[in-house]
Amino acid sequence: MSILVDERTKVLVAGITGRQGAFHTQQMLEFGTRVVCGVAPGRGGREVSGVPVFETAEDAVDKRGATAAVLFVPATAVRDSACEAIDAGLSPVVIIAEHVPVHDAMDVMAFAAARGAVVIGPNTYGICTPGGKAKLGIPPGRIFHPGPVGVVARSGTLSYEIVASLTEDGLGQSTVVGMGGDPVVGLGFVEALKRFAKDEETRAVVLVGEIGGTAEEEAAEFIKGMDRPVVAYLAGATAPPGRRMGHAGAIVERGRGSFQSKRHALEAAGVAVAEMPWDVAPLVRAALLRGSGGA
Amino acid sequence: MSILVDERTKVLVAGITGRQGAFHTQQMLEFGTRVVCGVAPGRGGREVSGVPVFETAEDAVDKRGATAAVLFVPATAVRDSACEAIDAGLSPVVIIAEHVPVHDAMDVMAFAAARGAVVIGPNTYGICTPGGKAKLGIPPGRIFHPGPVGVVARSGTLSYEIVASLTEDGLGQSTVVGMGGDPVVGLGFVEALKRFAKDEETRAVVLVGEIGGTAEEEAAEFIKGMDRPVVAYLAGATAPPGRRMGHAGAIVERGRGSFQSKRHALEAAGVAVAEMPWDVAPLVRAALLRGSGGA
Amino acid sequence: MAKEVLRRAGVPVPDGRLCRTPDEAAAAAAELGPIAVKAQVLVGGRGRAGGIRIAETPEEARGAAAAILGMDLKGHRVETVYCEQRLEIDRELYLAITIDHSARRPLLIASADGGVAIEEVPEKAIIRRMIDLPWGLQPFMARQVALRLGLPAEAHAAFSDIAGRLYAVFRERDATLVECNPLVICDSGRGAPGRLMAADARLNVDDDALGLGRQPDLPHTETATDLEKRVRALGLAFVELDGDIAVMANGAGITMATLDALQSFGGRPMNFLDAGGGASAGPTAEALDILLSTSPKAVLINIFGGITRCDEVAQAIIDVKQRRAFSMPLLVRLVGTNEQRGTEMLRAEGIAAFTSMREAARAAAEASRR
Amino acid sequence: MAKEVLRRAGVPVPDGRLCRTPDEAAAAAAELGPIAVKAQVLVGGRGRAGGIRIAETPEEARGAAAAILGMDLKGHRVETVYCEQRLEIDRELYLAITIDHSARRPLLIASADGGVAIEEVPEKAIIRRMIDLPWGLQPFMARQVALRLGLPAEAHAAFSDIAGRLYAVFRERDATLVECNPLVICDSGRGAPGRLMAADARLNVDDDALGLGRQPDLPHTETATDLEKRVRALGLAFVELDGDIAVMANGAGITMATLDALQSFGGRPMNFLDAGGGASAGPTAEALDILLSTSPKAVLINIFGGITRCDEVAQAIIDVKQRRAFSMPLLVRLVGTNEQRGTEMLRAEGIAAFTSMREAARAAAEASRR
Repeated sequence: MSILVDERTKVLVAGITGRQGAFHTQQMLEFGTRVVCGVAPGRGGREVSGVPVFETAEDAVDKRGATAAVLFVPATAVRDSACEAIDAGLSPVVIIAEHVPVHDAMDVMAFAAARGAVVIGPNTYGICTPGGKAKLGIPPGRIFHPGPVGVVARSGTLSYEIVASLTEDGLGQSTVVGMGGDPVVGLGFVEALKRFAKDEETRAVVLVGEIGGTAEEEAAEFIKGMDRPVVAYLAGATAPPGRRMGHAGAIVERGRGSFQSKRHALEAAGVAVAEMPWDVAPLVRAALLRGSGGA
Repeated sequence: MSILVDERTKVLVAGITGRQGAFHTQQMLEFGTRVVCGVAPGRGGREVSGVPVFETAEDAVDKRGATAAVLFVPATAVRDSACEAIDAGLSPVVIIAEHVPVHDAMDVMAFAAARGAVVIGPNTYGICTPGGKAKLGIPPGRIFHPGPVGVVARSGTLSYEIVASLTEDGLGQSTVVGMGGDPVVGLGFVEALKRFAKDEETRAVVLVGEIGGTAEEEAAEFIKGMDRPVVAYLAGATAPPGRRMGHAGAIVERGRGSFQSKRHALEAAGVAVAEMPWDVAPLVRAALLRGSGGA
Repeated sequence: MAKEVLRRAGVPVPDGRLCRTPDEAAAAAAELGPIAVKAQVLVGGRGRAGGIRIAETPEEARGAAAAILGMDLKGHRVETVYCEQRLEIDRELYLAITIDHSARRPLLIASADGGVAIEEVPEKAIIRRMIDLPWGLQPFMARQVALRLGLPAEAHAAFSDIAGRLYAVFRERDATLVECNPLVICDSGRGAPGRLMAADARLNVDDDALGLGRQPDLPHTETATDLEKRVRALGLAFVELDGDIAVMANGAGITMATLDALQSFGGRPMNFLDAGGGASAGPTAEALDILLSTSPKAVLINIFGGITRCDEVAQAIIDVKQRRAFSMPLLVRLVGTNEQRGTEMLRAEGIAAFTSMREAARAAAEASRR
Repeated sequence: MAKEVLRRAGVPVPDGRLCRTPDEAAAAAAELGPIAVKAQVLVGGRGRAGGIRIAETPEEARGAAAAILGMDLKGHRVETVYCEQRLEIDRELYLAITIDHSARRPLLIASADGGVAIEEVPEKAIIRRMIDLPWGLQPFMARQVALRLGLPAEAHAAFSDIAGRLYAVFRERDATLVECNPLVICDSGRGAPGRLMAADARLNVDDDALGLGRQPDLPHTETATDLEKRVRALGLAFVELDGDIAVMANGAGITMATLDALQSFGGRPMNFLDAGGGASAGPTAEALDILLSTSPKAVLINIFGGITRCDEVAQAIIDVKQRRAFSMPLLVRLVGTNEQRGTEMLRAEGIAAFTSMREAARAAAEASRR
């Protein structure tokens, strides 16, 4: 099992003829992903790594039966491309681009909500169900290994760091999903946790958060009712207030979204909060042991 | 039983302080309708026929718990007033005004669809469940009588004519609903028929249609699967093609929406189509007799 | 008019000049190349009536303008001509945005078979794309249509742009129809990839929006007889028919039903007149006044009053009868508040009064045959 | 700037004049009545620094302008003053439209307690109204807010109008915040029912929209040090801190984690530098170049390469080291494609190379203490 994507997911790649799109299509195929079609307006009829390219998502879905999409289009094209994928009935729709204007992101999320589609991102590395099942996005395939740990994260490379340490420690993953680092993103912690909570294979969840916003506090509320153990790591413990730390969301302002607020909320919900990234794997192992002992 | 409105329906009247609004509030109350509040921006705090007036629908619903709305606002105010009622959670929302711009009507219907609200009208006399249960709109209360016949109609006075003849003939009504004469209206024949088909009290349905549009043809499709008898009257048998007959919808153009097309579609669905308005009541009586004989 | 609205909305339309003299037309041709010289009058069918001529050269343009200017077209003298650039048309498409009444939404309609009326295009050659509100026409939808039209990839962006602008006009102008027919691909021969242009256009605007004054710069366009205009000026719906019984009822549906009933008894209505659901005394009297002026063989009034007071309506009818002293049979069906008093008043004045629509219609049909 | 954008969008703002001389200021006061004379410089806190003076009469305005013009405000010489009409303020309200990140929607915020920072307003005095996209702020919503604010009924329409215009600015200008604080009711004393006016305003625009060139007429406003500006010009996220270890990592989250790790080992980072998830050789070298110019006690580079080739990154680092011939300890953690080759290359050049983030952070903290 897994959440959102698996070996049955048939992937449409938007912007497949671009440099990034073409490169990662090859990477996703090598991972084992069923990339069935690409879209690139003005470039229909070509092939990229053997994947046929269409002018529109509608046409691609008609002819190749895609079920999900990953977008390698530039920030300016995200609004239209994401709405096109949603309108074509695809879900999840993974938006890789960074620097997407926040009003465009809000429009996309409203359109997705109206159509019942799941959007991941923007500004995300994507989503991966290890074991050669499905990778929609750009994370390095070698760091993943199938197993019982669900991972949901706001930041990219930090996810890789923690996933790699889980894998090194023999703790494989059910699905790893990057929410994206922007202030307005589609799938959030709570939506991901809800899905992990229903997934039979997932026996523990790692939440990788950071300062800024209130997503971790909202996650803590949900976790209170979860029966699976959750381990968290939060970046930005030492960040000075009022300075933006890269991500649009990573800023502590007016007392909201501070490290302490998040840590307290999560701990109050029974979450083991790791001090450092390398502390995550041991905490997960301990949680799994307790879980199997108790069950 | 009945559809959409009954003795539990708590009615908000928008535009209650206007001439029409005030007059019909009194009429609706005399009918037995539970008119619980009115809305009139700039006139909050007054009373009309003992009904308290509020500045906004939100405030009125908060304080008086209305469940449905009838709008006596002018055409220019319909878009905002209807969206306000829908946003306040009211349903059905009955729009009496005629001459509502069709783009405004489309906006209202889209907003209602997004919120799951039922809109009746615009350009309708409204909806009435006889027996002093609920009248939202302007039809003369004296013509109604409670009973087993559901009535749904496009045109107003023609409805009155037919309802009065049913009542004279001893055939009471479960609910009588006017769709409205505009090309874009909310509740249509099919939505009304679906509700009548599930209503225990309704044992036969009268459909009052007219030339123009394709609403009657769509109704015929639905009626094929209905187990209750339907009697129809269609106005405009002798109307010349290409001339608009009052209602924006009442025009036969390009062969669409002709009398013959509608009559054939309805008859093919097993509907008894009355030649003249005064033929409706005898046909209903015959259908009810067959129905009770067969059941 | 439609083309001018589209041009202002950024839709490419053929270039042109308004000219009042043959010399100006020649100058326009010198500037624009081959042109069509079109009489500027607000009547249809000007092409067939000789109001449009083609001119390849300035000299031909001068001649064409000289022939058209001063011409009488269906009673209108031609004061100006519009000299419009002729396009080298490679393909003619159809593109329109209208309203799907049953879906309650805007609908884009397109076809690769442009240049003819869309009714004549076979169903399978018509592309339909429903547009969700309030989202509107998104660029990807226009690309889908461009693809289904079989446009070359390099024309997709231009098509998208035009479709987006048409949709904006549709919404901002309260339109019930915005139509480019033909939308042409032209000038492909000149080495360029070809331009898209609205060679002809139509814009129908919602009467209710116009009535509320929302499009003050757009004209009301209606084809109505003088009599129809007079009655409509009272705010009543009116259509002239070719029979001999003047008819008035209150409500569009019941008015149609009254016409149907009359004909079922062998009567021939001479008009449709919907006095409105309210049926108050004032407009009823005014409308009756006008109906009487058309010299019908009989007059049938069918009022099913909701809140109307029948005695007031009866009095209004009586007032008209006394003022105009007419002789043709007047048959009135009157139901509503105080209906008994109303019918009594009418009968006292020798007016045939009924409470049954059936009897009133039958009597009117018979009266017209006398 | 914000007030000018609002004024162009039809939001009432106080009248004012830009003046370059004391005489012009006196003329402005003669025209506008009592005014505030404000130094026109792009620095905050000008009020406390003496850059704003009140003038009741033209003579006072002349004096105030003379005092302010030529003044040095935080390093900026005042060349112009803005003479702004003073309002007879009856009530100060707060009205803003911003983004609710967790709801992914616009949010209207209002309060009857205006004129102070919204953070200082008690929670129960704050009115929040979520706005659904793409529907936007509908008039009835503004009326709800006006009612909850306790505005008099005759001010509801004006409030609705202003709220609608603010929302339009918010959407059209890619704003993250449009704020009127205070929104005032003024001049009630003059017999009129009182006017609503944005006495002061703020407009924050989305950096990403600016970055894509969508608001070409709006300035990028950022408070950054010169060094921050230099690094950000490379497209990298950079913040100066007050420690002594220069830090670079690839990704915002891992960069923050690196700072946290350094401090857990007693190290003091002197910056946050996110070289981006891609971590290609070029920008890495350029950023390292700048970091070295700040004379840190140690440099820590933490690269978890996704698709990055570690040998290329190693070569880029080596090139910088050879070119600049620096002496401070350079500690590099490098993981990714060809990581073994990369670490070998670094070690051959005497650079401390790690594959563990923990060890690298610990070593950097230790190196900075030597």
